[in-house]
Amino acid sequence: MDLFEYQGKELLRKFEVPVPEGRVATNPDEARAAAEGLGGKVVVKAQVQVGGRGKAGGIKLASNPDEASSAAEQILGMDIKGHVVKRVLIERAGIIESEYYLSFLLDRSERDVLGMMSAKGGIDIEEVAETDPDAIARVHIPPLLGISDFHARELVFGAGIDAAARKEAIAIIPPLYRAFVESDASLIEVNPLVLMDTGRVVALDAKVTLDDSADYRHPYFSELKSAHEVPEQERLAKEKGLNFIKLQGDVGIIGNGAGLVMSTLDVVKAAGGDSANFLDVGGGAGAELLSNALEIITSDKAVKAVLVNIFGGITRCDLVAEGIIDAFGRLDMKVPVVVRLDGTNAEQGRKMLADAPDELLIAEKTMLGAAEKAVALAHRGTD
Amino acid sequence: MDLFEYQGKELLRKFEVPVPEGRVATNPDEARAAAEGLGGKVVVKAQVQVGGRGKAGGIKLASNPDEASSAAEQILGMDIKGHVVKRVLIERAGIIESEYYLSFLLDRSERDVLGMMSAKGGIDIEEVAETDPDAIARVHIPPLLGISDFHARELVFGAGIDAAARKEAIAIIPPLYRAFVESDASLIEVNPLVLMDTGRVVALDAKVTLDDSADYRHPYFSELKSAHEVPEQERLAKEKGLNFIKLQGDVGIIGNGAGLVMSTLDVVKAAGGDSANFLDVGGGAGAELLSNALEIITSDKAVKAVLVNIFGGITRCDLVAEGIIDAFGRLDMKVPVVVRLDGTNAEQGRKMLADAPDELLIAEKTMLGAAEKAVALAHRGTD
Amino acid sequence: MAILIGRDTRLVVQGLTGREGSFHAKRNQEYGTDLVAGVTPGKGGSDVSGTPVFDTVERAVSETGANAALVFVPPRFAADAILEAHDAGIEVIIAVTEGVPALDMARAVAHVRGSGNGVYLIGPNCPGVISPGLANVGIIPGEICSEGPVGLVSRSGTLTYQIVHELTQKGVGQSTCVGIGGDPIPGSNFIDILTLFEDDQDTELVVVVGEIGGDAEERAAEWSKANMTKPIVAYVAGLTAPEGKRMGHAGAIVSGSKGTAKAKIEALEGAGIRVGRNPTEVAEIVAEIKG
Amino acid sequence: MAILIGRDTRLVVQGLTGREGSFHAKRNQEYGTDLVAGVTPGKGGSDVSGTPVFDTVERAVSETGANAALVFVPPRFAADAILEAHDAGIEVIIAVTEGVPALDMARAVAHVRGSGNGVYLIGPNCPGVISPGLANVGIIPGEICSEGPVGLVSRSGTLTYQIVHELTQKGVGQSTCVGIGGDPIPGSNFIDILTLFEDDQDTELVVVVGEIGGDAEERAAEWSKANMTKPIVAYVAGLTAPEGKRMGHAGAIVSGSKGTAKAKIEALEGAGIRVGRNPTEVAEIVAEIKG
Repeated sequence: MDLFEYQGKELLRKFEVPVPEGRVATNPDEARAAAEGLGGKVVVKAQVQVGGRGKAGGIKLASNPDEASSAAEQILGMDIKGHVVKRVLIERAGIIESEYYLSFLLDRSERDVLGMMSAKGGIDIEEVAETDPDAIARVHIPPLLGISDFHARELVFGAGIDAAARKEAIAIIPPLYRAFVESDASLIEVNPLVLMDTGRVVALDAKVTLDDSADYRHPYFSELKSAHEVPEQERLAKEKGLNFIKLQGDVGIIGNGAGLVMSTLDVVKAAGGDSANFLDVGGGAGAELLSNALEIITSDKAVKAVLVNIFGGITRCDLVAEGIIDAFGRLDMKVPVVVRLDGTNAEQGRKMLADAPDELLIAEKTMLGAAEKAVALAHRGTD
Repeated sequence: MDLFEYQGKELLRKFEVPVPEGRVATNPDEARAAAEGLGGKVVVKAQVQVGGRGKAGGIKLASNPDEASSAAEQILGMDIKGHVVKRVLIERAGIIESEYYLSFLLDRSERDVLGMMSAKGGIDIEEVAETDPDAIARVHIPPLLGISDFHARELVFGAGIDAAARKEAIAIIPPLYRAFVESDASLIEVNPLVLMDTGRVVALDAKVTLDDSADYRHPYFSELKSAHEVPEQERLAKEKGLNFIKLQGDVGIIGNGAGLVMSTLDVVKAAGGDSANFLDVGGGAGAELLSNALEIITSDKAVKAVLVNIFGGITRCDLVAEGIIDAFGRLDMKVPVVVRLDGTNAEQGRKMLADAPDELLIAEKTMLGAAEKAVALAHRGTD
Repeated sequence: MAILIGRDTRLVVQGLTGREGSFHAKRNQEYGTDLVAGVTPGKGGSDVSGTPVFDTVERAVSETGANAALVFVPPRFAADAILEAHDAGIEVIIAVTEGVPALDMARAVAHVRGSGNGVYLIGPNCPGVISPGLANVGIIPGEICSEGPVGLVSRSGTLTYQIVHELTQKGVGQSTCVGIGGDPIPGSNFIDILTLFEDDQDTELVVVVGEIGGDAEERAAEWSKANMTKPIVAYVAGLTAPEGKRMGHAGAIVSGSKGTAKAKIEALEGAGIRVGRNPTEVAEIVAEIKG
Repeated sequence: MAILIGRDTRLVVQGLTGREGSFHAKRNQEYGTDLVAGVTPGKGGSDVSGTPVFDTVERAVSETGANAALVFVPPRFAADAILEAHDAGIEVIIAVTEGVPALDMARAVAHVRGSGNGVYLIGPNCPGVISPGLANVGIIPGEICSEGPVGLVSRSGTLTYQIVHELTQKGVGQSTCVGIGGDPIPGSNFIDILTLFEDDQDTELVVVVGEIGGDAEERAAEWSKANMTKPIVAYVAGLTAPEGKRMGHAGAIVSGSKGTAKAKIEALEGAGIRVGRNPTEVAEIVAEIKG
């Protein structure tokens, strides 16, 4: 889960990483009140999970509560790269001396946590990585040892952070790492980390991604999630335990295992079709899950045909067949469903489907054959 | 530092290791009030840092506040193996089903933390180790990984703890380990850990030793220490930064480094003498420290001669000499001081002593020679 | 010989008494795997269809000589189970469990790899390992496999089955199929397994099955160019996949790659590795190379 | 050749700008040790009597090729300094600092030893290492040493000096003298150093200096019996020492020994090792063996 900026900063504050004082507002009046509460100049920032909000006009300076209110009015409801702004963060403004970059992230290749710091902050770090790779200090934190002060020093001295900011920058790094580990984050990116004219070093932005697998030990995260809006179909799918992403095509896809589903999207494309979704029922799916998956897919009117591509391992094809038959029984099925079953109990599953004939239920033997059939059926429907 | 039982239990309670409800009393009235507060039967336990208090009559059961008061009266002031009882711990009494043994300690050889558990609790674990070593389950906790649940299971199943106590016993072990690590302990011994008739598993006793080197990160420990009484001479020595232990002989000893001082005690003994103390000035001792050391040693009237045995490394012999000369100047020195200097700046130090002649200040060239001289002088004084 | 598991494998299943654990353990046993023990704390002394159950892996090892463990416990207990198996002296640990927190795995993997005793950890979130005709540990359906000279290593479970299935249908058997799992912190990666295949005399060719995300395929490509003498055929799923969840900009920087299927395919082909466009084509290329 | 330090030693001193650090670094340099750098965070770019100071050990290593570190920082920063030296690629780390929390050391030692890259950590709370005539790293007074064939390893600082002094006075020189320190969790123990001496062609005989507490002497005795071909002469301080602070009953159980000098002397003599009753006698026995 990606957090909004204000949520990321709340999380950093818990671990005593300094962030600017700020309040969230969902309408101009709240923004005015927030600015009054903070006093002085404030910044009004769109809360969206996409980069480039500054260029899009999503960040405005306000000298007084009236200006804050009207800035909020302009920003709220704005569409930034497809994200509609529902909240603004009002923060006390200050004078920035320098901007730096600081992040921790899970390094899949080294199987540890990588810390990165640069004196070139406030800009796209990918750009820095390409144009001036030596400007980024990188320090790997061994997962068992955890962070030690020298890691912080290597980042700060390695990045060439200004002498005036060094002490506080070094002090911020261990708590930031603890925030990462104790929140089960996979990314915490502070860009920019700033040196204020007051001499304080503060996280001016915070991009935090949390590991969903660890939700169970962070009851607090469900609160954070409640602020995230999810499309109805995705929300339903998630509730049912399905991994679903909406796409723009007309062939509905159900498969087991992310790799096989991705491969299915690829072969549908290669067969001249376009998938309507990505849907992974996961490992060990039972009949009910399959039936629910079919219900969710076929609830999308754009779907002209469905391709069910299952290779059973922990998943049993007999249960898959049972779920499909159940869906055909309880739903008013309007589109053809092409089913390809292989693996654990596949023969049993195929036999169950053969024993419950329906003209919209088409069994295919191979993955490529099933994809071609589904694409052909979807096209026939639209022709 | 060794904690009193009640302090050890306070510490365990902080880490959510279950201990019996209890209160400390320093007089019979407090004991009565404590028993009233707790209600029902209570146990009154002498708080001393020595084993065998049970056999010595230092633990008494009381059915009501009056009995608790009179038990406290009997126990307070009792001398248990040289330890005078200043406090009693009043705890709610319960019915014990089984007694176990559980401990964590620093394992010097394996350089990790060793967990030990036995179903044979409540008795001297050394005895169990000798008569039935297989009755003790041992699990090494890797310092970087820390404790994992399986360590707890290996201890509990390995020790053959009763099925009725297993779940709670397993649950107690990780917090006990955290108490060990987060308090910088070198030993936490719970003997017995008991299964009550209520089904609860509780630490009925707690022996905790803390690592003095880590005091700086546990400000709370200074409170604990204030309850410990230290003989005047030792307290003074500690205040001055000296590592001092009182012994029963008449040759005062000052040396640098625990090994050299121990070796000095050995050669004094071999020369027919008995040391009055162990005093290690540590590494890098300056003139003031030496002067203070001489003052503390000679304040003991039993001391008939002093042996200063210094081999300079980080310690500089010139500063040692300066300290000795200073002590001779400001104290009314009554006993002979035999000085042997070698190592860093030794010649300079020897010259300084030679330049400040005093009939009670005797320089010797070798450690054995100095020991023999000091013993001879001490004996002359007593003959 | 095969790699990781074979005739000498003596398997203990952690979570044997669970529904999925007992189902798949039985299938592994029916395949011919020497299932010697199960572990479920508190159920020591009982048995599951004749397989003795112990309270700890340590006890299972000392009583039965188990040398491989299959981890089938819920996600929140998985890292602990892996550590327990490791510390009890198990040599090959295969963790099927899905949804294990990444930082739990980072710590467990660091402990297992850092101990320097050559223990292999496969998974988590993986389908397991099968050496056709010898042993099957995990959830890969044994009936789709056949004995032969092709090693297979894959980040994806069901894609593994698909490709193994296609190979078998083309008459190309497998030495060992290893599902390393698709989690962010895998116990073993492509290079770990390729190293074993390179040294395995029963393996003549290796199929590498990758997918979008991370840079494991790119690293494997680079490593293989320098270290593999045996031919490799690859597949990468996700050419048309939605961008889905990204790890932010920093993710891409670390890997030095965008993590896209296109970038991976380019890296593999750049290292002289043939890449199939779909599972069927992979099997065709393998059959072609094998003659 | 000597062990641990010698002509190839390129020394960085962590805490060079401190009072004690600069004093002893200068003495080491005067002895002939190749002092190449100091490290004090925030003082990078300055120098101490011509020796360049860096902000991090990493920088010191990359700029000067330092391969040995002397840790002279306050106790609460010592474990961090050791870890920094290790991760920067230093091969021999000698920590003089006294009063380092034992659990800090347990973690640091586990990291250093667990990394498997053969780094030696000596100390903490140790006097250092001297290879007479070649290099001196730490606080052992160089002037009491002389070149020769006797290796010495000791848990006690000043006792080391005493015995080295007696050896030198008897005309018996030393290959290397290693003070491993008396802390509960030492970076290296007797066995680690005896292993090096056994393999060192410049060492013909080893003196082991122990003291009460723990069971390092007993373990060394047992190990030596099986692994050392070179003669050992030992000394154990504390025969008449007060019991002092004990680690409770559990301490004795772990070690399988009471930790007394008597028990240690018996173990050593039981392994065929001659034990001197005082430092002078140790030197006499060594002189006798050397002929």
